[in-house]
Amino acid sequence: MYVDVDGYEGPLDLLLDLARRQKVDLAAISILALAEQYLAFIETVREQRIEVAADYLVMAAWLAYLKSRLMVPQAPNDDEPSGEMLAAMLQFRLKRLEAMRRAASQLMNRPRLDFQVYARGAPEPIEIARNNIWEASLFDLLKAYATNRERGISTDYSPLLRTVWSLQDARDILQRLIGDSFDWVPMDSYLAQYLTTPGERATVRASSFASSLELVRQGKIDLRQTEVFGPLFMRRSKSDPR
Amino acid sequence: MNDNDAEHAEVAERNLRILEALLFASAEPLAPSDMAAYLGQGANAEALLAELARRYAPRGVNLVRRGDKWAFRTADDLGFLLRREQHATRPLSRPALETLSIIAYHQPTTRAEIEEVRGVSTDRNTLALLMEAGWVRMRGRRRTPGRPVTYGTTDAFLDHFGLESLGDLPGLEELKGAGLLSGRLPSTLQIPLPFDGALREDEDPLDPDDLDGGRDLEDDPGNRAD
Amino acid sequence: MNDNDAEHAEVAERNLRILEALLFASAEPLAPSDMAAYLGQGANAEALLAELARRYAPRGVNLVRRGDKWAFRTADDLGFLLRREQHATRPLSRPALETLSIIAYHQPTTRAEIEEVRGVSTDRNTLALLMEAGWVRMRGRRRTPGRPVTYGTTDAFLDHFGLESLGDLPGLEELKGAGLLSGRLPSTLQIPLPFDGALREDEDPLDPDDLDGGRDLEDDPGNRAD
Repeated sequence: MYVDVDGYEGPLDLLLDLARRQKVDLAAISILALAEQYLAFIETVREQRIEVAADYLVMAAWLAYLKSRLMVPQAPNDDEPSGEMLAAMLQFRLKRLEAMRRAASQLMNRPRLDFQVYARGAPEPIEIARNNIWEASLFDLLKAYATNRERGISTDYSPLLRTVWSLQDARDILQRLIGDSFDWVPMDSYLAQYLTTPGERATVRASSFASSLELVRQGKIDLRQTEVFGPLFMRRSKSDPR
Repeated sequence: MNDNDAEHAEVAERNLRILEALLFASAEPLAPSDMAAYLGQGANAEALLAELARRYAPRGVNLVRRGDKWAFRTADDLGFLLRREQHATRPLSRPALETLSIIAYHQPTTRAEIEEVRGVSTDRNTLALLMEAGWVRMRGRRRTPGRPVTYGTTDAFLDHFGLESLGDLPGLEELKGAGLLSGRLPSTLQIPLPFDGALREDEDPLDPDDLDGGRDLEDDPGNRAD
Repeated sequence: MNDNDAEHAEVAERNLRILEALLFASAEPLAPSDMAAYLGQGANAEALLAELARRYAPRGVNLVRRGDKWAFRTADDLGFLLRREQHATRPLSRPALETLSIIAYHQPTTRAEIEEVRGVSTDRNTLALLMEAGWVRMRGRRRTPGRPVTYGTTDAFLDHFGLESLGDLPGLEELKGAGLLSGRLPSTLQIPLPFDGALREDEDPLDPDDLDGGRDLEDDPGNRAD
């Protein structure tokens, strides 16, 4: 699923654009300000649109976390990465993406074959002693195989129509299910009736999870996970004024 | 006067370079009038071409006049380098590519299995061609009724396609990731892991007379007197 | 002695003419090994090619090295004269261009690494398109759990972008120096390392040798059995 947010190619691209608007070198950028700008931007977009791609929401949740790590001093026995470390990592990724973009444009500005540089226009056939009379590349070979295997199945196969849970749907359903419950309940219990079809499990879980992060951010629900890969508990937030 | 000469020579050199590039890059012989527009003001295209032809005369490539047009051509005495048509390298045909790729992934595999995957019968020349190219070999015989010949790929195959081992052939997920397989595939579709060893447990070695002549390519396994 | 020198020069001249003819005749770059068979006994193809490149350097057509191969190409500075009006090739999309440069600078690199740098998943057609253009190829597999396919650029990529070797990639040394070609945070950022697995983004360095017996393999012994 890929939803275009104002022509950006993913959250990192959006962050890089926001960073450039700070009009300072990436090395001197304020990651905190950047995180705030990103969260504000996503909020504006969400007000205008129904749905934002999950990539952007995951980044928003991560930046909200980063923000909290940056603002709260690190406890001595806290073995989570420090806010500064997370910020440096983000800065590194932005610099790297920008460097790759610059490299791409430098490459395209080189004297390219058939644009500024030309090969012999009328090559003369010469006999070069090669080991092979036949020419074929690995790509040709793999393409032939893939095409062939796909052709084989097309006759007795009708494409599987996959149900995709939109984030909006997931959010509505979650809010309805959680209702006024202040008890911790595993997410999967709430979703039990939707998880019966194996094909839908992934989308139901993914969309519900992304939506729950958004609900947490808005202070509507609380989320708790006591162990890695353990069940995800959720409840209505006590601070939710609703 | 001396300065003037030097400048003159420099302009002429520049024009000669332009003619060289134009003639080299052109697919067709060019007339002086075709090239005049690219030269500096007042340049004498004919004279420049004559000078260029003089310089290239002793080289391996000559500038030759064809009617009123000019082109670079291999020097006559090096004509032996020119290829005779039957030696041209040709792209492998589609059926051959398909057959080769099926052998690569499904090896050890038999002719009947290749046909099953491809959904069409295999031209007997296709296998012969792949063996002649040195990419496919007979590995052994399957221990099933009819004892069909099993095929596999050769080291020359790995070498040509830049693979270190058969395990480097991308699997299902990677073919999808590279955009070669569409995402909408039934879960039953599987891509085999090619067998890389000498003989699999269901394979016998080839019979002593298997390797002379293409008899094994015959359709009818009943022909084999076991 | 003098006679010997003269004979020597004559042999060299003849070999140079042969190389000229072969390289002029071919539109594709040729490897010294492709041409060696046509040269006299004991000829040093590399030295002859270097001499030929030297002679053609000031001309309108230059002999250039592309990876391990050589080709005649029109001189860079004359491009403006030769610019052809219509190009059959469509311009690359921005994602494709970005993917290409990430592969060029980070090779050998995996699909997951490309996505990590771009921060977005790769459209499944992008890699197929770059491979079809002949600029990107599958190189092999990374020696890490899952053994993902690694991608790299081809000789045709060097030829298209006018690079003698990957070392000529614009800004390569600078990027390396800044640590921007590594998957890890460069130490110049003065951040207390390491942050073990806290961030999934932190991937293995590109040199496969670094990974032999590396921490990543030990972290999860279950993955070792493949």
